[in-house]
Amino acid sequence: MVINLGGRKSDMVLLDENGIRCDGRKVNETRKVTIKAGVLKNASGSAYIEFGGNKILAGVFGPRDVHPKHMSNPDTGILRVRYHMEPFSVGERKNPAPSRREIEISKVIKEALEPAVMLEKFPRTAVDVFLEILQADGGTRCAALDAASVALADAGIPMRDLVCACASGKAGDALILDVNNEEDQAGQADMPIGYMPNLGKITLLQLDGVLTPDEFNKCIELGVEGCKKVYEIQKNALREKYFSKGD
Amino acid sequence: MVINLGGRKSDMVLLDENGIRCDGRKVNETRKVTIKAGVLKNASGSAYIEFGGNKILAGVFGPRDVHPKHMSNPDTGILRVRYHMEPFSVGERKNPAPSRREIEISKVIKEALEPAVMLEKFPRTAVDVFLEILQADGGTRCAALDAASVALADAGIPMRDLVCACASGKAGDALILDVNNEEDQAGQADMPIGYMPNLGKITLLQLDGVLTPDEFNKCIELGVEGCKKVYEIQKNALREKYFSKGD
Amino acid sequence: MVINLGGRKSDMVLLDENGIRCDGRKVNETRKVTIKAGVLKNASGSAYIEFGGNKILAGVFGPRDVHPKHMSNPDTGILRVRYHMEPFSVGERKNPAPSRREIEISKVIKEALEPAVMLEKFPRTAVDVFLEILQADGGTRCAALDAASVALADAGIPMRDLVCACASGKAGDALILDVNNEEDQAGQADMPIGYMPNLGKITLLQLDGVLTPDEFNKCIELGVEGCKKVYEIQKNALREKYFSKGD
Amino acid sequence: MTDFSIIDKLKRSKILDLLQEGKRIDGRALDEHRTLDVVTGVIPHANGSARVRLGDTEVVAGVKIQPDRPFPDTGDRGIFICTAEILPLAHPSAETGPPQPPVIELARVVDRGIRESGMIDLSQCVLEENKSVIGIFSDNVVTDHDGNLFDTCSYASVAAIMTSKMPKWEMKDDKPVLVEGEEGDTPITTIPVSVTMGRIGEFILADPNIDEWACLDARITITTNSDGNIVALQKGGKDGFTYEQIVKCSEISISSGAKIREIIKKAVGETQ
Amino acid sequence: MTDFSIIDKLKRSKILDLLQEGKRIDGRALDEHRTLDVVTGVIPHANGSARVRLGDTEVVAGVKIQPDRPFPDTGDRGIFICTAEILPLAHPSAETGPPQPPVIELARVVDRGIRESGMIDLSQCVLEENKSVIGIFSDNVVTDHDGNLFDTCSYASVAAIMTSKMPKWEMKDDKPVLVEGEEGDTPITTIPVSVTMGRIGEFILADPNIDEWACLDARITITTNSDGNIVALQKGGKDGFTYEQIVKCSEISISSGAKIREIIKKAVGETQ
Amino acid sequence: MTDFSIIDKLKRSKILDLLQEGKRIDGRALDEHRTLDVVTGVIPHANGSARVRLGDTEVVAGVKIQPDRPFPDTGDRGIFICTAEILPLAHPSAETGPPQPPVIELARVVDRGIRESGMIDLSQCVLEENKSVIGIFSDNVVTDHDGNLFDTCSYASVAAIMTSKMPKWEMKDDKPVLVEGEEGDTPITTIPVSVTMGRIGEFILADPNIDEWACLDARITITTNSDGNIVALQKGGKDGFTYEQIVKCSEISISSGAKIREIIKKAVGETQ
Repeated sequence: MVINLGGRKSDMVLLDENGIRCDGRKVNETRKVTIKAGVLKNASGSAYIEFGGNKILAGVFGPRDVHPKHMSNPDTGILRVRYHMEPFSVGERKNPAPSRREIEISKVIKEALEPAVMLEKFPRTAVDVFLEILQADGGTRCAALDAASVALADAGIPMRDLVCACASGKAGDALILDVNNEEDQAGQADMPIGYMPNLGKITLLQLDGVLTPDEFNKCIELGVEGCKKVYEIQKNALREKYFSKGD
Repeated sequence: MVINLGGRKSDMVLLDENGIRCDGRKVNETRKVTIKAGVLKNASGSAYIEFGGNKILAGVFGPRDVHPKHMSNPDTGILRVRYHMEPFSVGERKNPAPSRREIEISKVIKEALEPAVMLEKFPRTAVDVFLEILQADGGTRCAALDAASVALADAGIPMRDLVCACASGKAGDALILDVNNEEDQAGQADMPIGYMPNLGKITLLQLDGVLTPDEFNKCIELGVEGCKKVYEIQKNALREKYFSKGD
Repeated sequence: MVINLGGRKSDMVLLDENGIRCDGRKVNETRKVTIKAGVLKNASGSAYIEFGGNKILAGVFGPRDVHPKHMSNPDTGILRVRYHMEPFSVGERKNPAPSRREIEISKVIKEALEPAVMLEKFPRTAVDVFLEILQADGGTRCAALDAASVALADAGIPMRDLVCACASGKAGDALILDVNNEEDQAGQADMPIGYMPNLGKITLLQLDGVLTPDEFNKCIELGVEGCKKVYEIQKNALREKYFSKGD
Repeated sequence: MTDFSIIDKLKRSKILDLLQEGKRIDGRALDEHRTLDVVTGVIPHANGSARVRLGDTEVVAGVKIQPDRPFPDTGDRGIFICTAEILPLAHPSAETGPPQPPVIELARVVDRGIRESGMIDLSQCVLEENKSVIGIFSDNVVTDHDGNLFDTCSYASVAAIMTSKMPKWEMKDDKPVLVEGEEGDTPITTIPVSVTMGRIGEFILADPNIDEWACLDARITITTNSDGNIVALQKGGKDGFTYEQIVKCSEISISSGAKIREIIKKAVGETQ
Repeated sequence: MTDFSIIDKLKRSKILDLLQEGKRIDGRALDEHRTLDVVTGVIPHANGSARVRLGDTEVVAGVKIQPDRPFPDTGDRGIFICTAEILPLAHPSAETGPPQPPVIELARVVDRGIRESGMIDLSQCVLEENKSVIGIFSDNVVTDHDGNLFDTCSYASVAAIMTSKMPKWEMKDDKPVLVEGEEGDTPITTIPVSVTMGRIGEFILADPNIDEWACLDARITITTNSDGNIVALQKGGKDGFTYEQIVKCSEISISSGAKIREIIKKAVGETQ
Repeated sequence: MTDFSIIDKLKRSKILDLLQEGKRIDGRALDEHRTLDVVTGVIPHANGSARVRLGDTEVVAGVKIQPDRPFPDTGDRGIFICTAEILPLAHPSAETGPPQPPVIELARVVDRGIRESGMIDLSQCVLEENKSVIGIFSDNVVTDHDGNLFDTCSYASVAAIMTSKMPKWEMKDDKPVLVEGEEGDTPITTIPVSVTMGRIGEFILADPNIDEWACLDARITITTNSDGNIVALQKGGKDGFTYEQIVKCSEISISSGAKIREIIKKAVGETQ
């Protein structure tokens, strides 16, 4: 069956005859991920992630007072998230004004983190998460969400679980894990996933592209596997900061 | 005498040798007007008007609290009016940002409605009138004002009178009633009038174009006649909503 | 020694063989300066300055209440300064939106005036200084600062001293006083100076261009001399307003 | 886990009680949309238009088709842009002023559902490659807000696009010039249908109305094309879904989407 | 019927008492403007300029003339744009920041009065049809605000335009190039004069000052051209006018307009 | 004369006490900068980049080089623009939203220091005169704020520019087309170094940290070039300087500037 490719172009060879992707990875392989916790002096918590070519800094402040006061909630704390790209983070210099894309991603990441953060312990206050994309290379929202979780934990904010994130998708007619920039641009589908392993909950999920129902189910399963791999790296980053000194 | 045509061009034939206008009307004839009251579920009051090719929705909320509070008036209620064109309402797609023209028309319509609304009965509150131009075809401000009056009455806001509105003007050297889009663009004068028949007061009046003093007086008289015709249609719309069910 | 000219072009003859500048002045001569105090009815204090081709109006309001209140300071008054160019003040019509340049100059002038104004006498209030550039001809920030001082004094605001201002700079390899528009565009250096003669304090100082350390020191000395000449004209303007009627 | 106002908490407890008896507050089945009413051609001056009521939520969509410059990296395709605005008369809580994040998300989700389905063949919308292309703007305005704006806007835009007529332009002196009196159909390849569902506790509700919407734990919008494949998805809300819940939602989106696609096709056919 | 602050109510009662004796607070006749002082050429770097005082209201207008692209639908005419701004030093109540509706109305009414009169023959302001035209920008800034900004801005712009000199440009390589040293008169066809009147109770007052302005029931601005015809009108304020009152206002606008036109002509001639 | 908050007053008195004993709170000499750490090439996708830490203040600068249209009056030179932004994660007091005056001043002072030095030979950045030039954008983002952003941003941009590689473009059909695989050095003529000093009472402190910064009477930033000449200066703060104090500052800026220039050169050389 020929699948309608939807609104996408696909004239680039994204998968060779041996099932190897344009950056040399296998279909179920993620790019290299390194995370470092506690990289900033002034933020209450922080983390730096390199996820393939993505380079992202996360900083957390709070719980702190909310101004103006009527924005606060007497029953619970609120979470505020800003996802922001530096002008030099993408191919052509990005206009510094916040784009509608950045505003939407900020909202989506906020909603992915909310189930994990015990905001009810901090009524009337706000926890602010600032995500700075220093270099973008496909999959920034997942990588930013990964860094945000670690920075929240580094800030000592009580959490039910870390949220780990990784995209799956489809390119060259194969389901693939961790979609890179070329695969996002020229591939068939991109599905970013955010996941809380202990609670088994998917808290971020988006899809652009065309998938059959069967592919859809498999794609989620593949993405969740990727999330779990990132989860180990997140935990190591926190272990490294808090226990390595005691070695 | 040749009259200075002012800033306007007039190379289109707007009136034929039989005194018939470009859309088939006689000089003192209005376009077809239909008004329906109470068309929206959520608004306190609403009306939909078709005035020739104009299609306009009016919605009213209030009296309701004013935020921020210092904008309220302890002696009287305040009226707020927003005239707004949809992107698809005009020939070339309209930029969604509010134009200076829309801001001025909002003010002019607000001041046309204020003498009719008994705002002094609702100190510290606001009555909001939202006018949405779904399709524009010359004379939107008059048609919007007509719909606003009916929506205010439908919301049960106490009023001294309905404000009815219709433009008069000049095209093809003749004074004409209810200026359409072509006549506004290529004609000699356009004079929107808003009128309260019971009190005999003109509450909206603007003029663009060139008129002799004598034409000026006749043009107002002609416009007021048009307003009175619209007034009957407004009253019918309210009757239809509030008494037709009891038939 | 050939000096690196920095980011500037200098192909215009700004100084002839007799040491005469492009507008006929000698190197240590200022343009004609006239100041009139008390030129506006509504402002608490005002001044109009013509400094060469610069035409600038200064108006002062206050001390007055600050809105919103949290912007006020319980320990002292605050000074607010707006430097603003009219659309017709420069060669090509200026876009009316405030430019980053205007915002920076407003801040620099504010900080130049603060040491002179006894703000501690008016806690919780604001003194507003509005500087309107009607015509710009090189050196507007100095001329605006000169007018601001006179307008503040005209408003009866207690001051430690007047701030007087004049630029010095370098053009045609000579150090020059009071840099005009051509010299600013095509010269080698421009150094605006604001000075309080009684206290011997330099409160505004900027430099664009290239100067050797020795030239730098001489340039400041030259500029301070210019400031002192302007100071006399400022005092005369105030004398004229407050004592001429008693003649 | 999620937090709501007192009123919303009471609403939620009432709605949950009913759900445990297998009922919704307005009597619908859990996977049932409200009555869908589609009228096309309501803005004759636009190139295509529709007024859609889904229960008491109403949206007017207008399509404008006009020459435009292509995006720098896609000079071989036309432009498609879909917007959404909640008019202040749609609800007492609606605000004027710059669009807030929820409205930006609404517009972008509706846009992506249509764009990613490849509904319009944009390769047929080129006047001169890299220079001049046809731009198709579908603007949605919400006139009455009773919940689930995602689907209502999506259906309105899809109906407006399906009934739109595309004018003809010719390039003359490097500029597009309108060929009067000639127009063709907009090149449609598939009909995308979005289905929005909410989760309250363990229950998945299709097309939540405004009262249900106020107390959702999480929501999901899944768009399918005429082939029954999934072309776009957006999860929202303060909590998550299990894998099983998402698979269930995808199944509802395919079955309900097919029914709604037939309603839209019928409505569009009737007025064409 | 209209509402005012306590201070304005006291002012209004005082003003009304005087009016009933046939007097205004500053001693003028009801249809009399304040003293009008027009000085042109005050901004030598601009192409035309004027400073106008009407009583204690003062406005500076500067005209800039420069090549521009024509509006898409009027490629055979130059561009004329007139703006107005109340500088914050003009009055303690004046505000910085984006223009509020009253200032937008002010600018648009002043602009339309001049534009609709056809004062400038814009068909003579074309460098190359549909490509390059001459733009004429008249920017008004209010420096002292004592009421009736409509007329003061209008007179300032009219005087600045009448004394403006138009540079010459030639098209070279598709671009307008300035011809140094050559300039001509701006093509003027008529002199529009606006007359603003306010109603307090039954009384019509020409050129209300700021105290009268604060307690008007309604106001009207009528612009006439050199032929004594009416070219633009704007009603404002919280109440209306009867037909008879408007006819009376139109008569005042013609008679007072003629007198003011002579003052402007004289002032302009003296400095030319 | 200047006013501070209670906390800042206590800080100031503590700092002044130490200064009278010849000491700074962090043990530095009065004319000594904090430790400067420069790493280049941190953003491989940019044309040049650097991460600079000055004490605990950290800035990342990225340089983008791309074709642009020249400014109308300088068609024979490329474009250089330098910006600065304090990211909200840099300090609890940092704000999102439009830049406030202090950040605008920061960006403009850093920009002018580099621009006025003529660091980049912009006459070598022209593709076709008056039509197409090379634009060089150096964007600084502050990631940790511990005082003296002026110098930290300046060093970051200078290091990023020094290590930037310039792609090649050829004009084809009036448009610049990238020549793949070819790039050259950005044409550098001199290395500008800014030195920021603050005054507290009679004491002049180089590179004030955030605690010192909060209680300065006045500050001054002086930029020198490789020849040891002064190319830009900005005084800031609520009070002034005497002539003697300024001369002293200029001497520090030359001597400290020379040392810092060597550190930057070494850091840049190591990674090149």
